[in-house]
Amino acid sequence: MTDQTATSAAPKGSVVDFIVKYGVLIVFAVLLVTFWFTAPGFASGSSLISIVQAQAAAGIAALGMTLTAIVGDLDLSVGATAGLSVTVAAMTMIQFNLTGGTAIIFCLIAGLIVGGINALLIVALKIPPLLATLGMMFTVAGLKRWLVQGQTLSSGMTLPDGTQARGRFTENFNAIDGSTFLGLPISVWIFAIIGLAVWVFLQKTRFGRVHYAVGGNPEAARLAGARVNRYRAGAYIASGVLASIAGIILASRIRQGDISAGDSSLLDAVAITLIGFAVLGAKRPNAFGTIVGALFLGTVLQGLTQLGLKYYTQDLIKGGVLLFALLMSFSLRRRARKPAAAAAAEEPPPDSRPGLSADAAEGAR
Amino acid sequence: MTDQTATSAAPKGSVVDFIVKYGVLIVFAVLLVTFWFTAPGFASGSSLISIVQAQAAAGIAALGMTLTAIVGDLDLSVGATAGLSVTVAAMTMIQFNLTGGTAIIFCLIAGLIVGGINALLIVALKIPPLLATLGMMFTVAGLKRWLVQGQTLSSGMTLPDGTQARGRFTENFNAIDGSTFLGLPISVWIFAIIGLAVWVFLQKTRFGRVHYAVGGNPEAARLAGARVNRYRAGAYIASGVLASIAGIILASRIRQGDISAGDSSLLDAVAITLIGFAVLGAKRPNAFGTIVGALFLGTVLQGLTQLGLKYYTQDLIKGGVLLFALLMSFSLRRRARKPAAAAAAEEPPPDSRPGLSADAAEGAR
Amino acid sequence: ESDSGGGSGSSPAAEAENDFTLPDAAPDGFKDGLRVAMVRQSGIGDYFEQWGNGATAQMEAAGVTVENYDARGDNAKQVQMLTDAINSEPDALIVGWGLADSVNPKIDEAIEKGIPVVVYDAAVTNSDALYLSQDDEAIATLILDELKTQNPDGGKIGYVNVSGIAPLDSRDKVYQQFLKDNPTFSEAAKFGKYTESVANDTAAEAVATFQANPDINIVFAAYDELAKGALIGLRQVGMADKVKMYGVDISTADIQLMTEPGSPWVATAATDPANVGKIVARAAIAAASGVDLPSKMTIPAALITQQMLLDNGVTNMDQLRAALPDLATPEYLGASWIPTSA
Amino acid sequence: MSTVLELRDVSKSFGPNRVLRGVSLAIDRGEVYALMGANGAGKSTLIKVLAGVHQADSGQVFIGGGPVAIADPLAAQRHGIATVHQNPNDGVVLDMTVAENLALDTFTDGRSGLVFNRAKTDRHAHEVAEVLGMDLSRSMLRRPVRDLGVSERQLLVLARALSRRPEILILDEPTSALSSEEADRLFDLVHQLADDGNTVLFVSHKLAELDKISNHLGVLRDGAMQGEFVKEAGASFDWPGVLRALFDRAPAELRHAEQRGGREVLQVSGAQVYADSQPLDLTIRDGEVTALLGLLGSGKTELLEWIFGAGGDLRGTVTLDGEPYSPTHPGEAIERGVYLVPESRHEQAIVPDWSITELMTLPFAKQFSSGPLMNRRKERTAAQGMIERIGVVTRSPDAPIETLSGGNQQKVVIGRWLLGTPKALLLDEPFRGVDINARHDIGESVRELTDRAAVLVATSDIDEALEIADRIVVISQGNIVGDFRLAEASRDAIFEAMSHRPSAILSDDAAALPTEPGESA
Ligand SMILES: Nc1ncnc2c1ncn2[C@@H]1O[C@H](COP(=O)(O)OP(=O)(O)OP(=O)(O)O)[C@@H](O)[C@H]1O
Ligand SMILES: Nc1ncnc2c1ncn2[C@@H]1O[C@H](COP(=O)(O)OP(=O)(O)OP(=O)(O)O)[C@@H](O)[C@H]1O
Ligand SMILES: [Mg+2]
Ligand SMILES: [Mg+2]
Repeated sequence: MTDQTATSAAPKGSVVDFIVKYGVLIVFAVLLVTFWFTAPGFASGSSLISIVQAQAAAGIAALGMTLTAIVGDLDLSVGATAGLSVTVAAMTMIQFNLTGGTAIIFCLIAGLIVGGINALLIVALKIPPLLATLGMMFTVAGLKRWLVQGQTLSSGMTLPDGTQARGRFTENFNAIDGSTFLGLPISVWIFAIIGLAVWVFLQKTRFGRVHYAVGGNPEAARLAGARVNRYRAGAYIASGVLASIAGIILASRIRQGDISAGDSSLLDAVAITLIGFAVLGAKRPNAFGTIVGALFLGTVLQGLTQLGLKYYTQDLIKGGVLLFALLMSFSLRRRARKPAAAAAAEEPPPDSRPGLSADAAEGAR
Repeated sequence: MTDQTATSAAPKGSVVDFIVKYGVLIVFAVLLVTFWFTAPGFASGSSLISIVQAQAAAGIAALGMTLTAIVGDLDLSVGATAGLSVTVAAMTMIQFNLTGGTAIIFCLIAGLIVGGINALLIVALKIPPLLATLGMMFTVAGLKRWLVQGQTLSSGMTLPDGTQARGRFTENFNAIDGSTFLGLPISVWIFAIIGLAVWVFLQKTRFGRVHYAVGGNPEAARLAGARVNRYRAGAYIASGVLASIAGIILASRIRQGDISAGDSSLLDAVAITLIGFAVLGAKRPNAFGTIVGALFLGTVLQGLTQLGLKYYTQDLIKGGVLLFALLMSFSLRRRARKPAAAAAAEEPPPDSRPGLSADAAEGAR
Repeated sequence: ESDSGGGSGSSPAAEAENDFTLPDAAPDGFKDGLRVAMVRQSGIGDYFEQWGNGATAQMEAAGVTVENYDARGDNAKQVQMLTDAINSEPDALIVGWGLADSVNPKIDEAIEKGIPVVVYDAAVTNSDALYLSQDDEAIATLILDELKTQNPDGGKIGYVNVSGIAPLDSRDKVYQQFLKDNPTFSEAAKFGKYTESVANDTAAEAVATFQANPDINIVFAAYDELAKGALIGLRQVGMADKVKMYGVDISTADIQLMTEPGSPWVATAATDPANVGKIVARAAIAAASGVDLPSKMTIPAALITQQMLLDNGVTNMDQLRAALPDLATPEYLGASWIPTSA
Repeated sequence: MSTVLELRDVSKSFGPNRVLRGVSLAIDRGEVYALMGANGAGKSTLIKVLAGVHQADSGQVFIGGGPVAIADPLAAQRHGIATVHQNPNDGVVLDMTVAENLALDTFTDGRSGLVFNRAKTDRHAHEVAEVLGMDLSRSMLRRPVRDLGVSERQLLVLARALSRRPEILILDEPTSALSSEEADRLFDLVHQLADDGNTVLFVSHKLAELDKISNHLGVLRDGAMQGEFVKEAGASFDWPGVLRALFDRAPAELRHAEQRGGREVLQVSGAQVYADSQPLDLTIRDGEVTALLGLLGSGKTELLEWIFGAGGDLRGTVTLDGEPYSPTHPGEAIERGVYLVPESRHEQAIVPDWSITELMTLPFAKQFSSGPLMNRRKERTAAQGMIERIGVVTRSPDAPIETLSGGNQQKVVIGRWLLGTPKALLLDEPFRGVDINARHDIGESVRELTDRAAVLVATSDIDEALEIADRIVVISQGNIVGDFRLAEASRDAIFEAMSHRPSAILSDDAAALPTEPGESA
């Protein structure tokens, strides 16, 4: 759908339209090439792979956030949920000395529960999505620390009850981020598969179309016979589960408990999702854009690090690049004039999302 | 206006309506009383004052965020801007050895510039507010650290150019958070005055009326003669300036160029603003709600600390309280009838804000 | 020092060999174009900035190229960066802080690839790596002894610390023991908040806590960002004059706070982060040059009192180094063939 | 003939507001049942009950003789009911393409298979579009509906409803946004459906089209049936009777004496509406009402919005009372006394959740404030006065605007300009979805205004024009093609002039319903 509507922004084939559509991708390509020739160590397959690997967790969380952003609003609880699942994994394997498989199941259940509560709050209890997930963010972040009394669970440590933690992260669990399959880390495979799945779901299935319809105009979708609430609830539950998967990847990377894990994932996921708005001139959340956004961000970070820039210089540049990408895809639209009828009947979808408010702004001078 | 329309949510005088309207305030009152009798040291004027003082910075930032949330979207750059102004204050007084007055002026200018750029990006360049301010957040955060090479500026330190920083935070600058006037810290006075000003502006002046119109339906406001873009730009500029004032208070509290200052203000401000939605059943950003939200959060924090709860327990409870307040004000609305068109032709304001998307949700069930 | 959250796992069995010295003559391995990758988990506060600057300065002085990776407190990112660093095949690898179980697999991997590793303040298990650390037990003991001598007849302590962060946890152990051994001292309250801006957020808690416990007359803060927060709290509730504060770590910023008129911060135990960074750097250079290093060394800490700062008119780190020679230790892992930086 | 749809004693209240008070009616197979009612009579509510949007508080619905419970829109569909609601925007997703909007129902239909690529979507879209005989270019299929006009949106929704070949089709004021020729195409299809033995419930305010389409008419007033009327095909309903039933009083005199215009207030010269149209000159006097008559897309809105400083640049010049006048923003126009009542109330005039008072005083906030502070009492009294003057039906000036029915909302939107000091008042389609009585009330207050200001009414309905205007200017394709005094204005002459443009998305080949039920799915 995104690629279908993109063309509407400007007269077909115009330069403006081209840039609106490919702006981000072009910047991305330019950056890749630049780093390839300037950043020491960047020009290698392993380096490119580790870009994807680095973004796998945040990217998966962002994919969940994308699903919610379409039908509701950004899910602010993904970071906390990822962190929770790191803690759950650590408790399962280190504190209770259970297998990696069990840990994975517990993590997924944790994500399912958080997502379910979000869905309950938003769909059944009618709390505005942004508020509900913000509340859950605080609660889950608190819960995750409370579970371990703010301690870092690591094998051999003395537990609050005085006993010693016997267990440790199992080999097969560590393998998730540690081992490769066909030359690619398993975590990268997971990211790729989930990304593909979400993309197919949104772009190629009728459920995906309905999902967008529900986001675009719940009333219309409902009158067309869509079970609006199921889609909204589904999105938040999926987001919770995806966040917990992101947490599993983080855990298998950290290989022990870490109370601060996941905290940084939230802003990354938000940035990734929002960059996705600008990809292919979609101006709405979309799977392809989110995936590109993840790689885009990862490339910038990796390249700048390998150029030896200080973290604060990186933040500066990261922000600049983000703004630049935005300018390319949103600011050029003005010249593309809408037909008057559009102006006459201008009106946003009931559930207009942040990224879309630009249209409304355009309506009024 | 908010308090006027709140009644429309439910038949006048019904219990539901009462709770919808006063839910948060009731919880707030209950908490105050509970802490008053249970938390050691809470039951004292000085304790209450320090609640306000602790929230002054975040509260002022949240007031700016409220202005932007009405006509656009949450301003995500307030935290970074506050931090920037801490750094600017430190550089002015410590590095360049200038007076506190100069520092304040420079801080305000910094805020003005950031706000101006936000306004430019959003109004002139048509970037969706949330995206634009997110980009600015990264950029400004980077800039702030870059200015001081990630070091805390403190008098006596050796500057990059090898010379020694001679200056120090001046007495009158430190007085902002350090000294009291009529028994109240000056920072509290600043918060009170700004809060009052924003409230009067939004609720009592014709400009505030138009401001809400611009947020409610930009096109309708424009066709009623409102200079929509001026209001949108004004909001973001004001937000930048208010954030810098928040930064000034932080600076005079920390008395050093703490680079991490302000980073945590963002989420606090967001929480405060969103809690504000629920106050008096406004369901939209509003000054009074934001002020209550600030005190509400501060009280919870202070009370729990004095009850000796660890900070990870506090997050848990903070989140719970937030969710509870939300439930009270949003979930009870179902029984309360919505006005005709709201249900018939479900169409929230073109520029609908996160908090309002609940309406859309309700339209489709 | 800091957060970081180092590995609380069993720290190396090996005994510290602090008398180890480098060969007088430059080994053949010491040539131009050496590359050292420095991967820090790092954290919030000045300590890390000074530490990094010290290390970088020392290596550049010796003509070594530094590849700087800074995970800014994100453990997962640090692991990722270690992967990148190892891929770039440096002549030596510095690992600063980090969770034991997170970094150890990577350290082993590096050593298998023949990259010598110098670890600072992360519980390393591989005895082929050099484990350097400031001795947190020693630091805590040092400052608590001072606390005891300055308050012979005990007192009520406001304890500022957060759990889950290795160096802070090990200091906590010492503190808990101290409470057991000295019944005249009692803990009135514990607080401290670890967020993006520690000082400011801890301040709010400090205010609340001091109002709840006005009888506190001693404050012990486990690292300087926490100390800053407590200081703001004391100032705001006006208890600064009747409370003595003891902290850990030192920086120009801390010196200023300690020497402010009427500052309750009377003593701190610390190593000079820049100096520590330099030591780690020298170790890395030696390792890169093929010197065989021991598997554990600890860096001594010094006690810095408010009195001493005021007497010597110390206003910044440089002056402190001059006034307190123990802080700078050029001989420690130093050698004629390693040019030192200013 | 057997009864297909029957309502027995259906009631529905919204809070204190009893909207439906025991409505009963029965519709036979193959019948087109016309439902009339003043604004706020409860027509849309009745329809929403049938469509499963609202649940009746009491009463029963029978379909094919059996009692049914219509819990939600899906249930309604399962009973073979297809509904086109009053507001076309309830039926479309603005940010999805025309193709996707046409195919919306198939997306929610399990039988249509899981995978949906563009080709498949387009195929379904075409099947649906053919029903109304739309020819859709690829680029049209790709346009987001946001870029379409109200009428085009309405056509999409109609096509979707018709393509289902519902046994019971419900249309709520479907023609209010359509051009006459688009409407005719709709009537053909409705007749086809009925002839095939299906049933249609048709809501409208337009007498002429009800004569065309239906032989059985029910009148709803204040939520109760006020009587039913039957006529022979081709004949005409007993309108005086109907209107008496509509508003328990005889309707006001439709015709009025022509007034001669006075001063030239607004002079437009050299304005070019569309790239392919001629520059046009237009002079508007006070003392008379000028109607700008043209089909959808003839450029009325463009012209009005430009004069108001709200639209694009038509590269012409305007003088106001002889003075040069070129507003760059509506604000300037308002300061100069030029006011516009925009075309689509909901998107362009109403601020959600606002009270009548606040909405009325918005453009003149300054005059209702002392210094910067709003004067609540002053604005409330002013609003109260205006509510009485133009006869808005509401419980109080503080009532949220959305609790009013369409017609009353329109009165508020027009009345607020009378709070100012108008030199020229421009109204774009002021009578859309407004019942006859409200139309008269509005017409009167507008005509009263002519002694102080010039009035220009843009409309696409010739009857509206004849009813309100003293002078009728006909516009087509952005060109002025006729200028009549009311006296000399004959329908034929006007129709002649209005030579309509082909609708943006209707092709000329005749419409055809799918022969197989649900074929399009
Ligand atoms: N969801 C609702 N909540 C409260 N009141 C409502 C609601 N929907 C309709 N009403 C009220 O019910 C009455 C009838 O509304 P309805 O839309 O059915 O009238 P109508 O006959 O369709 O008028 P119009 O011809 O203008 O469309 C109006 O007074 C309206 O204010
Ligand atoms: N000749 C033309 N060239 C370009 N666009 C046209 C032309 N004719 C009509 N349109 C389009 O038709 C749509 C309707 O235009 P507009 O709203 O001004 O017509 P109108 O006379 O106001 O009709 P209505 O007010 O009944 O919708 C607009 O999108 C306009 O751009
Ligand atoms: Mg209706
Ligand atoms: Mg028009």
